[in-house]
Amino acid sequence: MTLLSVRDLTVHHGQLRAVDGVSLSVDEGEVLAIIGANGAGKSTLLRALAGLNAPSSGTVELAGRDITRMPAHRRVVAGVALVPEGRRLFRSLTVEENLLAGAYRGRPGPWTMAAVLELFPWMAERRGQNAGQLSGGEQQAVAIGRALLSNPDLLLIDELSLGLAPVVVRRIYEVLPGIVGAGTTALIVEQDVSQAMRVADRVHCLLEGRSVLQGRPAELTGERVEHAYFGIGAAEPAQEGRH
Amino acid sequence: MAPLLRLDGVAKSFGQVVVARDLSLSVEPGEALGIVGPNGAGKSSLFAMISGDLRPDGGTVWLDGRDVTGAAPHARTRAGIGRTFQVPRPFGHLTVFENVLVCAHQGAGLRGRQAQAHAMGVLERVGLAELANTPAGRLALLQRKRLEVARAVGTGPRLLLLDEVAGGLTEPEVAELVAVVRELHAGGLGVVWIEHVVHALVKTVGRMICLAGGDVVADGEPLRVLADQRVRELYLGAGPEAGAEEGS
Amino acid sequence: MTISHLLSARAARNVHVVRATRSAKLSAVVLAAAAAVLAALPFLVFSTVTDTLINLFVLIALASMWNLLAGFGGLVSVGQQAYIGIGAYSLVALADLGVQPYLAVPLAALTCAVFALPTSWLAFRLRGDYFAVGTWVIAEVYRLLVVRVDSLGGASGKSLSGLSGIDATLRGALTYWIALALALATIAGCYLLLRGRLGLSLMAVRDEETAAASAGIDVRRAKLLVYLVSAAGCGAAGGVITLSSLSVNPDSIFSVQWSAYMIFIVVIGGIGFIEGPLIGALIFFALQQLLADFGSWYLVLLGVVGIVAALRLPRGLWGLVPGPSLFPIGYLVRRSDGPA
Amino acid sequence: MGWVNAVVQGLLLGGLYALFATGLSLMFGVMRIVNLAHGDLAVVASFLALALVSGTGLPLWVVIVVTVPLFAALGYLTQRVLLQRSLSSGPLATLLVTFGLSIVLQNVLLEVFSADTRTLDAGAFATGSFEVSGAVSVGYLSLTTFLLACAALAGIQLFLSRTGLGRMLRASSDDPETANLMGADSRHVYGIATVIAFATVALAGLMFAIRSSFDPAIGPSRLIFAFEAVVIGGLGSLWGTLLGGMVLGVTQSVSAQVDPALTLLAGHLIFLAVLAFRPQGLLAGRTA
Repeated sequence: MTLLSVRDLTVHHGQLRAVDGVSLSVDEGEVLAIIGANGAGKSTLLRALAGLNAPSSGTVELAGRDITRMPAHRRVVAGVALVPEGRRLFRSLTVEENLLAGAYRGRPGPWTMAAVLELFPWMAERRGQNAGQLSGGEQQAVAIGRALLSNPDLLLIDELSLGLAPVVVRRIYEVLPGIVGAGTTALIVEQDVSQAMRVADRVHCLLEGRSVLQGRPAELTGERVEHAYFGIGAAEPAQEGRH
Repeated sequence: MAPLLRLDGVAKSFGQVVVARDLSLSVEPGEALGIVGPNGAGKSSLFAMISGDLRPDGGTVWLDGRDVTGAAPHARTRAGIGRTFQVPRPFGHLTVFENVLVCAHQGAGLRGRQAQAHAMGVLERVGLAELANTPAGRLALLQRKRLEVARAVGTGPRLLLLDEVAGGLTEPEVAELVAVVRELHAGGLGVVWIEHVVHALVKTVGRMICLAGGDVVADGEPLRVLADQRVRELYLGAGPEAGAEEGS
Repeated sequence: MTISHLLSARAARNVHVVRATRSAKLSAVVLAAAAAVLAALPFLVFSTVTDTLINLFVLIALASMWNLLAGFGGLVSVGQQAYIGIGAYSLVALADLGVQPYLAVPLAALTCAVFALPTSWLAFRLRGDYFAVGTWVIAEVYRLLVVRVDSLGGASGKSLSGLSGIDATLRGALTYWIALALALATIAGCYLLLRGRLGLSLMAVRDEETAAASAGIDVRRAKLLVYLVSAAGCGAAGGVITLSSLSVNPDSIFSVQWSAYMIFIVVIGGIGFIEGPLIGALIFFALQQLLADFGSWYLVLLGVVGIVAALRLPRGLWGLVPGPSLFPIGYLVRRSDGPA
Repeated sequence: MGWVNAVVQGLLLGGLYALFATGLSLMFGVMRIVNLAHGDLAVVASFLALALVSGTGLPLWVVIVVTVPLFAALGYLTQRVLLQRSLSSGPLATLLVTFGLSIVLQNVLLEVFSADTRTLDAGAFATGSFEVSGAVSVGYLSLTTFLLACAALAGIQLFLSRTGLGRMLRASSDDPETANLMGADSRHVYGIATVIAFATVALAGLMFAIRSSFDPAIGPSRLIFAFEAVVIGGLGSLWGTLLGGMVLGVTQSVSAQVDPALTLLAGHLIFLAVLAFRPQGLLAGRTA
């Protein structure tokens, strides 16, 4: 069943058309990865889905319900959570308080503090520490835990591996199946194409705000992805890629 | 002769995130250097340390054999470093012409007619002359990117720092931009260009480095750097190959 | 430098840059005529009229200075009364030393600039809103220090000496002219300052501070200069206020009410426009005259108007006016071969 | 000698300053608003209590119990109607709106109550004191005020650290957009911050009114005390504000011992000294 359905979404950043008529859909329990170079509009797309950037046109539906104009704080209640770019932990709050902030709305679901601490066991010992003192990878884990505690149906993760050491990235990706297995659908933005191809059920490639290529990793050749990523000879796959 | 720009053991980290780890590199007068690397590799921080917006934790920045590590951004501009911003930062209430003129005044130290002629010449070169009287706040993205280049050149630099000026542009626009940068470079200007649009770099620079995790991973001829296996893995991820394997 | 020569040679031939439009020349003529009429007023009308107008001129001068500071320097101060007070007391002190009070006005301005230099070192450590309140505390400190100086009259203030020999009518007219000259000088000063290379830098700093530094602008120095000029202007205004009232009282001359006046005039008129303080001062002055009988209610109204203006008219009344500026400070590029 | 006594009195007064400054600090921390009408709000509370006491004849403690929640409700309303709008009209707008509010409040009070100096009469309680030792005697009022201030601060601290809404207030102060992503409606969070600010400012205003005389124009100078306490202590830290209030109180009290005319000046000079040599405040804020 389709959980998220985005049609012809256009988002402006001032005068810049950061997202340009993107359509996509995500089924329940699926992992969709968005790839693309810097400035391709991936983050803006995710922010628009979370309700932080208002789209200029197009619609966003969550489980059949139109949420295009819903403010961010109400989307949390509706079941959307975003792990924002750069983690954005609350620096003056402790690890535990950051996690609790995610549970602010008290949406029911499988994710409890105990469940998150089971997912990331190291957090239990360091729950009293200020979030500012964590390393990048630890911050990313707390940010994911924080988002999970809102018990989302749809988890959006922006730049999951940005600035993290490969070993940390691997560890974080190891928990992804557990998250999806618990009934959460995930839409991740990933700049590391190989990672995206490994973990995602489907991949969307954005170029200059437009969706230029999409499909299952098994169906996509390296050449096509590379071309879509850099926009070299982009016209041909773009036609196939769009709905 | 001293190199135009030399970084000597520059280090910088934000908390646990290292953006420069004992980084050393130099740019000869009139050389064009391209910098590639994945997001978060420290490219923009490197620029900020060259232009003076960011103070390194350790190491030295030399310009023309002069230590400028502690110099303020405006002083470095006057000493010959012109930079663009990745996200354009126009002076919104000033016209396009005034945006460049103020750089000619304060950066290049020109006055009166001379400054005006210089500013106008720069605008002609980057293709903004028609928009000279338009308030910069009303420009579209491509024009803003051009204005960034125009302002940097307007300061009369000997070293031009370009930060992803081709991002978000269409192919013909990128080609136009490449032509502009090539001409400026041909006129004797040193260029350091951070860019994700790799083919634009390949057409322009004579040397390329790849940064990752605050380290120089590869340094040399652009095509050779791009062919480097480590660069491909870091920069593109091993993605296409992995995808192809699974597909076949 | 070769690049510069290469580029400018290509462009220079068929381009020229103009600074003023025809409408601006017209407005210059109108303004000059208005100034001439105003200057002739003491010969034409009763002194009650000119005495009231002194008030208007002081408001124009103060508002222009605040506009320069906040609208062009980005320094939102609530403490400019420090310099009004220092200017006023400088005038009184200089008169005591035997300096002719009228000639002491520029010296009072200079004194304020001198005081502003060390003060800026402290005030510039605060940013944004905290700068605003910090400058206010500094003004309070100056008031409390002045009150402690017995030779300046302590808490009860002091009257101005050195004018007793002059006929009252002539004295009124001279004060009027000085006030008019001050208002014209602050407007002309702002215009010339902003029209020059420095003005362009200031506007760049106002729009984008980081990019301004990369353009080669010494941001701190630019702000300091604006702060000093504004302090000097407010000091001269403080001197004129004292010339008009013939005495100085620490509580009223260092009152935060002055800041309230300046801010409302500029906000209502239009912040960041040279015309703003002029329009705002006229409106403020008219309200003051119309509502004088209603006591404090006019200040209540003023507060409400200020709040509404801040919420609904971020560019003030002048921002609503279409068409060219009365004081062109920009550059207009004309190309003989293409569209202008 | 009165030095020890002066320090004790200063510390007690500092508690009141801290209570008074808390609202200013909180509104800045959460909304980045420097409320220039903060001092005037305290004065409005004083006059409101005065009018209630003389109008209804109710005992003072009842009036206090009525005024504080009334102000809290007024706070929520002010935020939603006035301040929220100014937040979206640019950085200068909040400053201008609160400054305009300050002018309006001062002059309405002036018209309604005249410029006369008033006091809120609390009878023998306000003047009574007990002796701790030979040199130190503590007024019942001073001590009550201090204890009340500490209780209020502790209550706020508990609210901020133990409740979900309180955490959201702190989270919003760190990063309002991400707090939004946690499901916090920023308008409501800001409303709550303003409620706390208005309630504490009313309580502090009433205490000021019992301690010393007031008039419609005294608000701005009171604002300066609050501002100084906040900056001396360090932005964004509740305990820093308490420390700042005490430093200010002790400075004023001790310098008054030297020369009563020095009271205000000494406080300002301490503030400027902190500004010059430790601009981040004595206890640097936890929000860097």
